[in-house]
Amino acid sequence: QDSGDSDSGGQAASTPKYKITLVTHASAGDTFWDIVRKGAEAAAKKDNIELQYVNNDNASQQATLIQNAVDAKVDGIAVTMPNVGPLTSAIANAQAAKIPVIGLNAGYNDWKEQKLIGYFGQDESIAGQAGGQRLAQEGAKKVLCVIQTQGQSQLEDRCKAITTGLGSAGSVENIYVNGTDAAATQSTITAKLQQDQSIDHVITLGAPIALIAVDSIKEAGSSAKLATFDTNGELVAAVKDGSVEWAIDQQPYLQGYEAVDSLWLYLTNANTIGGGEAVLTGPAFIDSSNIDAVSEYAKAGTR
Amino acid sequence: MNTSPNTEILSLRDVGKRYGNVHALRGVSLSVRQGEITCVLGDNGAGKSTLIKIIAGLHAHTEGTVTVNGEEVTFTSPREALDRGIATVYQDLALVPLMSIWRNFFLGQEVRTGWGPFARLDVKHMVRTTGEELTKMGISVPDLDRPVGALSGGQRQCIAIARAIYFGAKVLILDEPTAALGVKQSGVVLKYVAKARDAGLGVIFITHNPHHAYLVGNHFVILNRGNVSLDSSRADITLDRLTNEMAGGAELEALSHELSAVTAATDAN
Amino acid sequence: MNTSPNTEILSLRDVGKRYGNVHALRGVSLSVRQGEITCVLGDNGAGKSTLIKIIAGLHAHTEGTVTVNGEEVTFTSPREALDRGIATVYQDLALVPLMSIWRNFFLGQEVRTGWGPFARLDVKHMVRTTGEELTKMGISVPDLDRPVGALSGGQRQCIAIARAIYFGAKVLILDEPTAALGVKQSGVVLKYVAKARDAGLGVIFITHNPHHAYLVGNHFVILNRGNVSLDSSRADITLDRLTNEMAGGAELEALSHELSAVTAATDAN
Amino acid sequence: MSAPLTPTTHAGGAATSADDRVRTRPLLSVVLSRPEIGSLIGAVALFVLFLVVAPTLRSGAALLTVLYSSSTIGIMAVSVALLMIGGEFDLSAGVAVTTASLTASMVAYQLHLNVWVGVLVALVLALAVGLFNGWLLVRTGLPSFIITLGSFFMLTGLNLGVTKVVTGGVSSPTISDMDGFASAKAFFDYTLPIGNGLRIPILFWVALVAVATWILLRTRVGNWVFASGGDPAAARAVGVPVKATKIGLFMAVGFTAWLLGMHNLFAYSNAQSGNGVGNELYYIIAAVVGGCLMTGGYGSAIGAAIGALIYGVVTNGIVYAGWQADWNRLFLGAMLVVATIVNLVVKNQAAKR
Amino acid sequence: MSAPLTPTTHAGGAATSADDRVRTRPLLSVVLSRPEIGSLIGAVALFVLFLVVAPTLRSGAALLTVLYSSSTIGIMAVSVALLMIGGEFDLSAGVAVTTASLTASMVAYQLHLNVWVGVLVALVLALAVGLFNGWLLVRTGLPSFIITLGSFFMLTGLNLGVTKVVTGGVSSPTISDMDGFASAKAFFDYTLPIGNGLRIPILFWVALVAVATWILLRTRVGNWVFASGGDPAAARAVGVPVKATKIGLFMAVGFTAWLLGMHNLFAYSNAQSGNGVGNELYYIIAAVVGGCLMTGGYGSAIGAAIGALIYGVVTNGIVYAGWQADWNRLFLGAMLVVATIVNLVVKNQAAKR
Ligand SMILES: Nc1ncnc2c1ncn2[C@@H]1O[C@H](COP(=O)(O)OP(=O)(O)OP(=O)(O)O)[C@@H](O)[C@H]1O
Ligand SMILES: Nc1ncnc2c1ncn2[C@@H]1O[C@H](COP(=O)(O)OP(=O)(O)OP(=O)(O)O)[C@@H](O)[C@H]1O
Ligand SMILES: [Mg+2]
Ligand SMILES: [Mg+2]
Repeated sequence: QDSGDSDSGGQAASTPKYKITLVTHASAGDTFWDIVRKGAEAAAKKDNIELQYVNNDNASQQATLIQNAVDAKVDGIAVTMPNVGPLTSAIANAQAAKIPVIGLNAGYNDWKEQKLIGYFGQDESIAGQAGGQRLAQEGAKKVLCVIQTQGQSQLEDRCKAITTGLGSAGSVENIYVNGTDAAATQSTITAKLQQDQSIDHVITLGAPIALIAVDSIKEAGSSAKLATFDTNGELVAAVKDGSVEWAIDQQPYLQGYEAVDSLWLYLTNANTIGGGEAVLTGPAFIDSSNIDAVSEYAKAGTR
Repeated sequence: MNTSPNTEILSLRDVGKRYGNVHALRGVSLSVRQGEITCVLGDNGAGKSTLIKIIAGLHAHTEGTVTVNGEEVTFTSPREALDRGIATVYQDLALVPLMSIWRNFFLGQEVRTGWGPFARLDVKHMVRTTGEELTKMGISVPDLDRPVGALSGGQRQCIAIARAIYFGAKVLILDEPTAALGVKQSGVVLKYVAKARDAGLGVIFITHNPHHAYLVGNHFVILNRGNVSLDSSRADITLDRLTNEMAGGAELEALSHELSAVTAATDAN
Repeated sequence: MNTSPNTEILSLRDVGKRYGNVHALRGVSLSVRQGEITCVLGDNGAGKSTLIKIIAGLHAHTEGTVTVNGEEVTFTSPREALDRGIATVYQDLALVPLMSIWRNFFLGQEVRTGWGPFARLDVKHMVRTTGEELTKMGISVPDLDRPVGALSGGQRQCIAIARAIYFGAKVLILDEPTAALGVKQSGVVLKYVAKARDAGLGVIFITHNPHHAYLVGNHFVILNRGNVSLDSSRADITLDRLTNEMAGGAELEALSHELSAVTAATDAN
Repeated sequence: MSAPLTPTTHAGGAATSADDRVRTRPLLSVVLSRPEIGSLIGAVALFVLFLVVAPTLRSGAALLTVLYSSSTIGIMAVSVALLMIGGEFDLSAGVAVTTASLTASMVAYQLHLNVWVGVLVALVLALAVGLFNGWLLVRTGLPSFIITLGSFFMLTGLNLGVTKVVTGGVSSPTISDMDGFASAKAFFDYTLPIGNGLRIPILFWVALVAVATWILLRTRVGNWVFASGGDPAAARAVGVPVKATKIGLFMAVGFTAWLLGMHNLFAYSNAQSGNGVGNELYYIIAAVVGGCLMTGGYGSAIGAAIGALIYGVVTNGIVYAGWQADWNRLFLGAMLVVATIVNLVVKNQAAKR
Repeated sequence: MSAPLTPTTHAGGAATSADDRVRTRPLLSVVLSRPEIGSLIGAVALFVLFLVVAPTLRSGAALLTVLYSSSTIGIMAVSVALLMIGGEFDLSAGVAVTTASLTASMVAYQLHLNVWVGVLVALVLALAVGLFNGWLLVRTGLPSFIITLGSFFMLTGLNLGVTKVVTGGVSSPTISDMDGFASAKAFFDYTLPIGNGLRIPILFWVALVAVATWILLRTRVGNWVFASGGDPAAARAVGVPVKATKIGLFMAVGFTAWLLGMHNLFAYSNAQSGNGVGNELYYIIAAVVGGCLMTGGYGSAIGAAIGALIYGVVTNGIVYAGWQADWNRLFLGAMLVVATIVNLVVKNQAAKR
């Protein structure tokens, strides 16, 4: 296994140097996307690919980024599609220019219609439902779902799916926090826990938010249990010491790696992966039972 | 109260104005007649500018009544006063510094050409007229496209005066128009004021210079701490008495004596 | 060029100033001596304010030399001029409208009490001093904590003058200080100017009123379109000639004739 | 802080009487003193820079992408610039675009109406938002920053809340199969067969700039806009309807928000309720970079267009140049400052002549 | 738009000579005309509203949460308000906080130094950022909006880029096991054993407000700040060092950014490089809601503190009230406008007396 930015990657492929662009809807400085990117870079290195990583959390700007790649006549484009509308025409332009486009992370419901050559990611509703079911098993009655960017459909979908998964076992309430301000996030979650003492589980939608929620639960004197989507180095430690019960892992490294690698395979050998179906990289649960297996990689920033 | 054969255009009865806890004007009565110049005089802070701002529609009065052509009014905006032919030169100028001279001159009274949605500013006409009017006032402004902010104090004052005179239809109000002006320009302004009077306008002329006032005025009103302390027609008053009343009589005597003593001493140097 | 027994404090040689394409001042030479008043006169836009802004350090001159106490200087900020004892009353006032009267009075020259990091404004002293100085000028300002923006034009002017006189150490520059003032206040200001002169200050006094100028001035400089057109000491000139030179002689004659004709006509009404 | 002087430099300018102190300004210097010329030179400099470092930019397709990307900022920047010249801000401009898209799509979809009905309802609503902002401003005398910040939050909340209530999700339903969609798309999202396809917002943008420039320099209303921003007290004193002018400007922002909102809707077939937040800043940036004074009374529509173009050239240019994504904001910031300094240097040079 | 008058109302106010036109103003009206009183009444009104609708808020713990949340905005709002009174903006204030956190943690971690060394280096850097902003401002005469927008983008880029280069990730490494961490945490993230724990940023905030108020009203520098914002040309003409004052104000923003950055770092043990973006607007909002004039020359530190408190009360109050989260921005916007209208009504009442 290639481990990110270290130069233990061995020999690069001897195929021609392709140019591939990875366009994501990440907001700057998000740990999750950093892992996706590391995976993509590792694959690029192995496959002798010149990778350009670009991101914008605004859908129409994201469309422009795809168009930029088309203009630059790259050899392949990997794209996340949290909101497919604005991206449609840019993707069509790419395909018209005979540039293969592959999907990752977001766009499970749309990638086929957009005629992408493949998709790597998790189905948000499957992941959310799995989370909800697990919460139900653990006896959750009142769950707080913390959304760090108000109005982002991917995040809203997760909370909705948790509701579905939880079924009649309990109820879910959403709360919005300012994801770019740790202190504000902490205060808001604290306030919610103070207001509603019946909340027995908190689920966050990103690893850094989970780490802040740990402090909130402490400060509010609540006994609520905490679970989260996604992982990072610090989160693994939190799972280890029990302050976070479990994390739903969708293996971001794998998403980035596979997207780039599949493009390379397509370009060099016309291969496609998944047999016309999405390749699911999650959900998988990380909890005290399997944490040791991933903690080393999490420290290296690849899990 | 003075009487005159001319028609009364504008009259104030017991008008008062408060700014918060300051009662700047109290029970002021005044009338402006066609073809006459009413001079308003008074110390600094006496309330002269406040008075004219009420007439010009910039501030609303808080007491008393204002009548224009026999109709009682309370102006809520200067536009209303303008529409009744009352044009004003404010002491604090009211020119927009970043706009060009000709745009300032015609601001709010733009001349247009063309029709309907294609009506556009008649720039040529406005630039020409501005140039002509300013030349008549005897000031030299090199480039009418320059922003007013780059002009000297007197030049700005001249634009404001020229504009009011050009647009004044019935009543012309001038608040210390000659304060920043040179001897020559002051003369021109006085001549203009006299001309406006002769053309049948009613004029309110505020000044600190009793000589200027006496040269053109038909009536003289002196404000003192917000009250009218003297209201007299030209026939009933001499320049000396006017000067004395303005400055507070005896006080001034002493001062001018003192001053000439000082100067004499220096001359002896 | 005039000669005088008094020490020269400030002198300008061939000073010029351009604003973009406008050559506002050209080859102006001037000197200010201890205990003397130099009056600068001239039409609107002649360059008087430009001249004093150079001396006050507000604008840098683009040509010529300025010498203070025998040392050549180019002020880059008004602070430098102030530090050499040159205090100025600007025509465009230079008061901060939102600040209170006493804060404006002492702005840039605050009086402090206490020491080190605990040095604080001596508010009591400053309020008292401001009140005293304004009372001396004969204007009544009710509440020294009120913002300057709420005062009348003349009241604001008085504050600026009182401040300059209070802080002026060597040279006092006054740009049309009496323009907005009443007869009484003008008298007070003239008296102050004379006093400052007697206390050994050099004074530059800009005015449009030849009477005021002649009452106190020792030297007279007339600017005309940026050039010095007359430079004469008091002994060499009469009030009439001064007035004539200021206004452009013949032109004024005609005008005043015309005006009195107009007025006579009205008086006959 | 010396404010630049001269809102207008065209036309006559006949001297009142010859004055030997004044040199005629060389044509070059007159041109250089126009408010937008500095930013134009900044834009050209940046463009040349990116032409050199980013070969992709030299293709027609890339130029069209840059233009299109600039136009989506530029359409709003025009009205935001007018508003800024008139002395006010509108922080709700970004979300108002989304409000327009959402309204049109949800009205048409939920009520099963022809799409054009939704489009008209959205227009009325967008104008009403502008009217509300302007009315509250002149009624209360509060700074527009506060007023429009309030309406920014309120619109953001309404966009999300109403969409959620009506559709159960955070995006409006797709309306691409509804009556009138095809014709509306043909208007609001037309692509001219020029080069790789010239998208119609570019034409909207050019037209708006032309109209706004005409209004500013050649109509009475334009005069009022400059005066209302430059010195509202003075403007009011000479009879300019300052309040009406300001309300009108806010409604102009509403109009352009509607226009852009319709383009977005028909280009994307649906609208995301969370979109648009933060874009208001880019509109303001374009206006300010293009030479509008934040304090009002000075600026031009062409300048704002150039500001939008600078934004488009830089953001796309960085991508075309293949620079590391991590650093692109650093480049963006540096270019912004450089472009404005070039602007300033040009102005100073012009003033010296 | 009539600007409120009276930056100061304390002290003497002895009349120069008795004037029968002036009534002494009733004490109530003098109090009501202070710049911050309007927002105080707005804050109290909102607070009472939420006390009624949100029972949870009545507990000490909830009050402390509100105070803490307000303090993290309020600490910055103090210096941002001073800067605004001085006539300038700082859009880089939000990310500068993150820059300080990142610098301290990375310097200490990468160079294996005592954490306090990192803290000091961060202080120097934060002040340098302020100095740079101020220097560029006075040097170029560009509007501060542009200058600090440039530095906002540049700092955002540097935060990301440098962190990535240095640590290989997008967040700084955890420094909780390093030398000096315990003592630094004990200072920057101390919790006083009052009620549920009173966190130290609240005290920092109170202290900053007190110092800023003292400086504004009782020192020479305060006078200069008001003058530099109210009329820079006039201030310069009477010898106020306008440029130095403005540079100093930018450095004050740098100082508070450092203080808050250190609190964040030691409260969360590491720093996320993308954080802080957008917060600059909340600081400006607090200052403006608290009565500072955007055009400069008027305002108070206490007002800004009240503005921050309003923000804290509303954002947390909505949560305590248990209102539907989807609509929270609508409430936020409505409350903002209401608070400011209350402010205005109070001011007008005061002026009438
Ligand atoms: N906006 C205001 N708010 C409060 N007080 C004001 C305001 N404007 C004027 N005043 C006060 O009202 C009084 C009258 O002012 P006004 O400007 O009318 O005087 P004036 O006679 O024009 O004086 P001057 O000859 O100096 O121009 C003064 O005491 C002044 O301080
Ligand atoms: N900032 C500036 N930019 C360009 N031109 C200017 C500027 N300031 C003044 N001028 C021009 O310089 C000339 C002299 O102006 P100045 O203000 O010195 O006149 P002044 O003698 O003081 O006139 P007044 O008696 O009217 O005050 C005028 O023609 C004026 O238009
Ligand atoms: Mg007056
Ligand atoms: Mg002058």
